[in-house]
Amino acid sequence: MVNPGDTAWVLISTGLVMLMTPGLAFFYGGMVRKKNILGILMQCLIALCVLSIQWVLFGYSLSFAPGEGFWGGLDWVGLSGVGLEPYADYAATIPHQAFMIFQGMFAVITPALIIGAFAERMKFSAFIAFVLLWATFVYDPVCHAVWGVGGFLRELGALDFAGGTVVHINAGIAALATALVIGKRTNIGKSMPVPHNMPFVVLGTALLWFGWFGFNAGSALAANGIAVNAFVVTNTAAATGGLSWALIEWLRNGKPTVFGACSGAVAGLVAITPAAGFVSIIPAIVIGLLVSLFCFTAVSVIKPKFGYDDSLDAFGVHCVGGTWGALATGLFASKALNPAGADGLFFGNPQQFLIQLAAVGATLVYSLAASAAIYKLVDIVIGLRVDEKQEAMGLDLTQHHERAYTVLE
Amino acid sequence: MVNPGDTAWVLISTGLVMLMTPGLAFFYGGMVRKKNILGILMQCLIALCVLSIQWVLFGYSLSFAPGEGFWGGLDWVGLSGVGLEPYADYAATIPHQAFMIFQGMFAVITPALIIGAFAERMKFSAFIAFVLLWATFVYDPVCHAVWGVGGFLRELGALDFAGGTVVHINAGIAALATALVIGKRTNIGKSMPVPHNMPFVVLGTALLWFGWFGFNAGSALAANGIAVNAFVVTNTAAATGGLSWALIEWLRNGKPTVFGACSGAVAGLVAITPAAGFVSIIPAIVIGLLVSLFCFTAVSVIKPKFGYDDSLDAFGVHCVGGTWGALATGLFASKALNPAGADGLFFGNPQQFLIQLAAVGATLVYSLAASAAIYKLVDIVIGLRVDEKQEAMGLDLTQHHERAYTVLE
Amino acid sequence: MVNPGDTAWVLISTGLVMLMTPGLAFFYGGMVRKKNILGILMQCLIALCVLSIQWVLFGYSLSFAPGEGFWGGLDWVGLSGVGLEPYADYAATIPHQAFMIFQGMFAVITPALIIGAFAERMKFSAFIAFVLLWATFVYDPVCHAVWGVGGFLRELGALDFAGGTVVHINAGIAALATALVIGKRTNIGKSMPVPHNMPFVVLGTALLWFGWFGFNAGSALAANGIAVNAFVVTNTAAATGGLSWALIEWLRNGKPTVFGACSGAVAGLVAITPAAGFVSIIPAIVIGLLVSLFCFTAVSVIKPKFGYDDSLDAFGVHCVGGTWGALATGLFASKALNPAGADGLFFGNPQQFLIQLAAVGATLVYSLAASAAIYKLVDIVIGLRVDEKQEAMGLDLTQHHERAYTVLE
Amino acid sequence: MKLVIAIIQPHKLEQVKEELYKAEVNLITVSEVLGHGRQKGVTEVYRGAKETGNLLRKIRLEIAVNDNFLEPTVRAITRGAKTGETGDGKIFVLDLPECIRIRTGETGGVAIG
Amino acid sequence: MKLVIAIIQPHKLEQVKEELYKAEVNLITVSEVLGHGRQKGVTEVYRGAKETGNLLRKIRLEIAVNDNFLEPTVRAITRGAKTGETGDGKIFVLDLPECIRIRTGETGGVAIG
Amino acid sequence: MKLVIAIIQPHKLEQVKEELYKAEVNLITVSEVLGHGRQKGVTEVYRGAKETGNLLRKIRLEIAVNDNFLEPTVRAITRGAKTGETGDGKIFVLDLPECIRIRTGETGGVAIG
Ligand SMILES: Nc1ncnc2c1ncn2[C@@H]1O[C@H](COP(=O)(O)OP(=O)(O)O)[C@@H](O)[C@H]1O
Ligand SMILES: Nc1ncnc2c1ncn2[C@@H]1O[C@H](COP(=O)(O)OP(=O)(O)O)[C@@H](O)[C@H]1O
Ligand SMILES: Nc1ncnc2c1ncn2[C@@H]1O[C@H](COP(=O)(O)OP(=O)(O)O)[C@@H](O)[C@H]1O
Repeated sequence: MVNPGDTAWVLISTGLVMLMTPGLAFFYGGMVRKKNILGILMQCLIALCVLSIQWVLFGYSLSFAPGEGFWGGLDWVGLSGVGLEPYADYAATIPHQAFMIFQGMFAVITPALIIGAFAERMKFSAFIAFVLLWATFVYDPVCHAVWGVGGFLRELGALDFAGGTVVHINAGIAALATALVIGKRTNIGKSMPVPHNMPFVVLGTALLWFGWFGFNAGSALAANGIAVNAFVVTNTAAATGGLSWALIEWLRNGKPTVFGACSGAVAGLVAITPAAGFVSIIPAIVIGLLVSLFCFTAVSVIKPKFGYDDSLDAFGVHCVGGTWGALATGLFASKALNPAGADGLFFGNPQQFLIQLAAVGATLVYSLAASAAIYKLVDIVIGLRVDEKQEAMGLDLTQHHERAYTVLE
Repeated sequence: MVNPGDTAWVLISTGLVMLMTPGLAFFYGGMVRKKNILGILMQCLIALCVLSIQWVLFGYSLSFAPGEGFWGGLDWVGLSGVGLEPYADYAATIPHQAFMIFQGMFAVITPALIIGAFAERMKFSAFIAFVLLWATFVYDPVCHAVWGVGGFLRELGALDFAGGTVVHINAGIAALATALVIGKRTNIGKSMPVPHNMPFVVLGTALLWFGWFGFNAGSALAANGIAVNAFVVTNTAAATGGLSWALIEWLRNGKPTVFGACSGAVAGLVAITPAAGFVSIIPAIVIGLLVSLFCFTAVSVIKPKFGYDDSLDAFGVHCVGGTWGALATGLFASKALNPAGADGLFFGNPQQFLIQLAAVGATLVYSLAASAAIYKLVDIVIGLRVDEKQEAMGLDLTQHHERAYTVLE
Repeated sequence: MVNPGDTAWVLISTGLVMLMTPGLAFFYGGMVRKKNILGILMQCLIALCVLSIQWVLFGYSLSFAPGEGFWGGLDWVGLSGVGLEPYADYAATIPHQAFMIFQGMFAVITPALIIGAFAERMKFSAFIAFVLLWATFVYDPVCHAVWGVGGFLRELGALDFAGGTVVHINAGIAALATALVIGKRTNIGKSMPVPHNMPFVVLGTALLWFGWFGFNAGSALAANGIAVNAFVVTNTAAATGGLSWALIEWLRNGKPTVFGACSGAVAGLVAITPAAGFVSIIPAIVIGLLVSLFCFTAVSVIKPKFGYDDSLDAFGVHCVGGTWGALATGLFASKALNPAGADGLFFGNPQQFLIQLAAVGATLVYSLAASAAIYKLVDIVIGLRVDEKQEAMGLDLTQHHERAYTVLE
Repeated sequence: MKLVIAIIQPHKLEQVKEELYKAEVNLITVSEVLGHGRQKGVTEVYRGAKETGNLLRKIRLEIAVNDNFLEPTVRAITRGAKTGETGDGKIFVLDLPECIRIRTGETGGVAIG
Repeated sequence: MKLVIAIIQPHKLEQVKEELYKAEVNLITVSEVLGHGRQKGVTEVYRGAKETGNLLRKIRLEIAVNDNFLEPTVRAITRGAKTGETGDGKIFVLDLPECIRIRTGETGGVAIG
Repeated sequence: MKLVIAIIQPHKLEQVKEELYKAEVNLITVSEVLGHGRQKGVTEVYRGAKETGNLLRKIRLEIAVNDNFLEPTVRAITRGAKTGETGDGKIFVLDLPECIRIRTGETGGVAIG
C-alpha cells in the first residue's frame, strides 16, 4: 500500500537528485575557462533533457524490467505497466512511478559525471550521440546487473546502496576511457588553465552535498531508520572528506584551498554512496578520511605522472572514490545495522569483500571497454573534437553562439 | 484528519514554490544588462515580501473564502477562521494553513512573472503599486474563479491542475498589456541587449525546474499517486521542451543555444502545469515537444514582426505556453488516470475542450483588460517609466543606489 | 514509533538547514571585496566539515545527553546509544539519529554566523581553532541549558522554539566580542568597502529564507499543525522584515536598496525563530516590522557611532534581532496556539516575559565572556590576524593560494 | 599617424561606433574603465553607509589612424558621444610613430587600416 | 600637455586618489590590469597544480595634465603609491599634443581640466 | 624610450609572454579589451535575435622599453602572436619621454627594467 510519508520522502529525494545535475554543472562550470562554461552547462542541461526522455521511453525498462543478468528487456517500454501502484520487488510502499522517476535522476547524472573528462574540447553534436549511446549500452546494463531483478551482480550478493558501482565507478572509468580517446587539450601543460569562477565551484559543491541527501537517504525508498542512517553517514563522510583533503594540502602545499575542500567533500560523498545504508558512523569517518588521500594521490600525483588529460578529474574523484567506497562496504557493512544487507570483512564475513571486489572488477572491465568502444565509434562517425581554432575561441562561441558574460554594460 | 506524510509533502512543496521566485529573479536577472540586474532582483524580492503579506491579510480570503463566482469575500481576512485543522473542501488531510501558504506562493510568483515584460525601464515605486493592485484585482479574482469554492470557471468544469490559466495565461497576457502600455526601451532595436550573465539564467532555470516539482506535484495536496504522476510528467515535459527548443534552433540557426534550452525547459514546465494531474507520459511528451515550437515562434518570429518590447518574453513563454497547456488538457485529460478530473477530446469528450477554450478566453479577456487598466492608472498617478537618463544609467544605480558588481578589488 | 511522515519532514528539514550554511557563505561572500570571498566561503565550508564531525563525536553528547544544568556529559560520545529508534524526551516519532542530525545542522551554522564579524582579516588556522573551541565551550553548553534534558534555562521555562537564544543571541554577541578583540580592518573608514557581488547576497538570502523553513518548521520535529504554523509565521516575518527595512531606507535615504531588503528579510527570519511555534500571524507581522527598525538602527546608527568593525553586521542583525525575538516570544506566546508552550505578557502572563529576559541575559553574559576569552586565547596561542600586507593582498591569495575569479579568458 | 584615445559614456558606445563606421573608421579597441571627472556620481548606499560613487563607469576607445583620418575620427566620436551634459568625456590625441600589423609584418600607414 | 600613465598596487588606489585631489588633480581614468614585474606573485595552487601567479592585479591610472601640473601629479602618485617594496609600480609620461572636451568641443589646455 | 602597445588574440598570450621572456623583456602590463578589426566575429544568437558579435575579446599589452629593446620586443610579440589569419592584431609604438619607478624614484632608462 502507498504510504504518504515514504512517498513524500522519495519524491523530494527525486527533486534533490535532479538538482545535483545543475549542481554538477556549476561545480564543473566554475573550473573551466570563461570561454567554455556554457559548453559545460549546456552538456549538463541537455543530458538532463535527453536522458529524462530516454528513461521513460526505454531506459527504465532496460534497467529494471525483470529480465536477464544484464538486460531488463523491453516489457516496460514507454512506462507501459509502470503505474501508480507499488511494485513490491523494488519498493512496497510508494507508487511504482515514484521509484521509476527517482531512478531516472540517477540515470541522468551518471553520464553527466563523465563530462569532466573531455571538458573544453568536445563537439556538442558528438556529445549528444555519446551520452545517449552510453546511457543505453553502459548505464542501463550495469544498473540492471547491480539493482535489477535478475541482475547478475545482484544475484551474486554485491552490495551497492546508492550507486558506488552503478554510478561512480561506472562513470569514473568511462571518464578515463574518454580522456584517453579524445586526447589532451591543446596548449596546456606549461600552465594549466585555472578555474574561472571558484564561487561557482562552491555553489556546485553545496548543491551536490544537499542533493546527495536525496541520492543516498532516498535510496532507502522509505522514510525509515535506514534512510536516517544513510543521511547521517552521508553528511559525516562529506565532512571528513572535505576536511581531510584540506589537511593533506596543508601538509603538502602549505595552505588548504577551497578547491581542495570542495573536492574532498565530493570525494567523501562518492565514497559513502555504496555504503550509506550498511555502515554506521565510525566507518563513515574512516571512509571519508581515507578517500581524500586516495583521490588526492590520483589527481595530484598519478595524473601528472601519466599525463592523461582528465580535465576536471572525473576519473580521479569518481572512479577512485567509488572503488574505495565499494570495497569499504565489503569491509564495514553490518547486518546489525541493516538486516537486508550483509556483514563485511570486519564483521566476520571476508566473503563479502570478495564479492565486492568482483563487482568492482566486473564494472571496471565492462565499462572501460564499452565506453572506449562507444566513444571511438562516435569519433569515427561524427568526430569528437572541435578543431584547434574553435578550441582556442572556446566552446561557448563556437558550439552555442553565445557568450557567458558580457564585458561592457 | 491531518496526515503527516501529506503535510510534509505540502510543506516542502511550499518551500519549493517559494524558491521559484528567486529562481525567476536569476532567470530574468541574467538576461538583462549589468546595470539592471538589481532592478530585477529587487522587484522579485519585494514581490515576495509584499505579496506574502497581502496574502495573509486579505488575498487568501479574496481568493479562497467560499463566495461568489469572482470574489471570495472577506470572511477569512487576517486568516481569521483559517486554522490548523483541515478544510476539507480544499484539502482533507493537511492543516488549512498549509493549503493557504502553499497557495500563497503561487500568489507571489504569478505577478513576478510579469516583470519580464517591463524590465529595464520601470520605476520601482510604480512597480510596487502595480504589483499590489494587480494581485488584488486580477490574480485574486481569477484564482477564485478557477479554484475557489463557488468560482465560476470551477463550476463550469474547467480543469487547471496547477495554474495554466490562473498563473501563466493570467500573468502572460498581463505581460503583453504592460509591454504595450509602457513602450519600448530606448535605443534598442539595431542591437538588442545581450544577457549579461548566462550562468545566472541557467541557475534560475535549475531552481525553477526544481521548484516546479513542488508547484505541480504539490498541487495534488497529498503524497499520493496523482502527485507522483504530476511529478513524472512535469519532469518529462521540461525535458522535451528543453530538447525541442534546442533542436528547433539547431535546424533554424545552425547551433543550439543554452538560452534556448533553458527557455524551452521553462516553456515545457509552463505547458504541463494545467495538465500535470490529468495526463500521462505520452501526452506529456507531446505537450513538451510542441510548446517550444509555439513559444519559439512567438518569441523569434511574431515579436520581431509586431515590434512590441516584451523584454524577457513573459508573454511569449507564459501566455503562449500556458494557453497551449490549458487547451492540451482539454485534449489529453483522462479520467482513467484521475477520476477527479475529466476526459478530454482524445478520450471521447470534446465538451471538455470547449470548456477549456472558454476558460482560456475568459482569462485572456479579463486579465488583458484589467491589467492594462491598472497599469495605465499607475502611469497616470505615479508614472511608469524612469526618465531617459536614468534608463541609460540603469535601474540599479538610479532606483536603488547600488551597483551589482564592483570593478576593482 | 517511527512515523514516516514526520521522519520525512525532519530529514528534509535537516537538508534545508544544511543548505543554510552555503547560503550564509554567499550572503556574506557577496558582501566582501573580491579578494576575500574565498576566505568567507572556505570558513563556512570548513565549519560545515569540522563541526559536523565534532557533533557526532562529542558535541551532540555535550549538548543533549541528559545531564546537568549546563553540560550534557559524555554518555553519548561517538553516538553510542544514539540509535535509529525514537528517543521520546526529544522526539517520539522519529529515529533518535534524525533528531541528532537535525540539531547538528544548527551546531554548524551557529558558529558560522560569527564569521561576519571578523571577515577580511582573520587567519585561517586561527579560525579553525576558534570555531572548534567556541562550538565546544559556548554553543554546546548554551544549547544544553536551553534545550537539553536537565538544562537550566529549560527548567526555568524559557521558550526558544528554534534558536533565538541558542543560535542568534549566542552567535551575535560572540560576533561583537570577536570584532572588539580582533580590531578594525586597516584602511577602512573614509570609504567603506562595497559588496563586490550583490547577486550573491541575494542568492544567499534566498537560500537562507528557503532553508529557514526547515530551521523553524522542522523544529516542530513532526509534520503537524505546529510545523505549519511555524512555516507560515516564518515566511510572514521574513516578508515584513524585508519590506520594513526597505521602507525605512526609503524614508531615510530616499531609495530602498536590495541590500536593505535582504538584510531585513534575514532580520525577520532571525526574530521569528524563537517564537515560530508559539505565536500566530499578527504577532509575526509585528515582530517582522519592528525587527528591521531595531537592526537598522544598530547597523546604521549605533555601529558608526561606536566605531567597532562588525564587518558584515553579525552582531547588528543576529544579536539584536534574536534578542527582540526572544523577548517578543515572552509578549506574544499563546497556549491556545501551542499547549506545550506558555502564555506571554499579552496573554496575561507577565511572568513569561521575565523568564525570557532572564534567558536572554544569561546567554548574553555567558557567551560574551566565554567568546571573548576563547578568542583572546587563540590570539595568544596562534595569532588572530593576518599581517597588514596579507590583508592588503586579500585572504584568498594569502590564506588559500587561490583567486576567486580569473580576469582573462 | 595618430593614436586617438576617447573616454565616453557607456550607453553612447553604439552610437559612436555607428558614426565611426560612417566615417569609415572600422578598426577600434574598446575597454571598460572607471572615470572621475566633473560629473557627480550617484550616491551609493550600502546598509546606510553612503558612498559618493566617485568612479563612474566609462568606455575607453583606442583608435590608431592615419593623419588624414584624424579629424573625421574626432568628429565622429563627438557626434556620437555628445549629450551636452557633464560626463560626456574627452578625446586625447597622441603621436603614433610606428604601427605594425602582426599578421603580415606590414608597418606604417598601410598597417593601420 | 602630458599623458601620465601609472601602474600601482590595487590597495593603494584610495591613497593615490587622495593625494591627487590634494594636488588639485581631479580628473582621472582608472582601469584594472594585470602586471608582470619584478615582484614575485603568490603561488596559486589548484588541485595540486601550482601556478606561479605571474600576473598580479594592478591598477592603471591615466591622467591628462597641463605641463605645469606634471610634476605635482607625479609626486602625488608617488606619495600615495609608495611602500618601498617591489611591486609599487611605474609612471610613464607621454607627450599629449591634443585634447578635446566632447561636451563643449574645447581643445588644448583648457579642455584638460 | 618607447611604449609598445600590442593587441593580440587571447589564446596567444602565453606564447607571447614566453617569447618576451626569451627576449629578456620581463616587465609587462596586460589587460582585457574588445576589438573590432577586419576579423569577422562569430554571430551570436539570443532567443533568435542574431548579434554579429562585432567586438571580439582581445588582449592588450603595454610594454615600456629602452630603444635598443624595441626591435626585439616587436619581434618577440610577432613570433608569439602570429597565426597568419585575420585577427592577429597590431602593435603600436609610441615615444616615451619619461618613466619613473615609484619604489625608488629612479627615472629614465634605468627605471624601465
Ligand atoms: N584630464 C583627464 N585625464 C584623464 N581622464 C580624464 C580627464 N578628464 C576627463 N577624463 C575622463 O573623462 C570622463 C568624463 O569627464 P567629465 O569631466 O565628467 O566630462 P566633461 O568634460 O564632459 O564634463 C571622466 O570620468 C574621466 O574618465
Ligand atoms: N617596463 C614596463 N612596461 C610595462 N609595465 C611595466 C613595466 N615595468 C613595470 N610595469 C608594471 O608595473 C608593475 C610593477 O612593477 P614591479 O617591477 O613589480 O615594481 P617595482 O618597479 O616597484 O619593483 C608591474 O606589475 C607592471 O604591471
Ligand atoms: N587602427 C586600429 N586602431 C585600434 N585598434 C586596432 C586597429 N587596428 C586593429 N586594432 C585592434 O587589433 C585587433 C585585430 O585587428 P584585425 O584587423 O582583426 O587583425 P589583422 O590586422 O590581423 O587582420 C582588432 O580587433 C582591434 O582590437
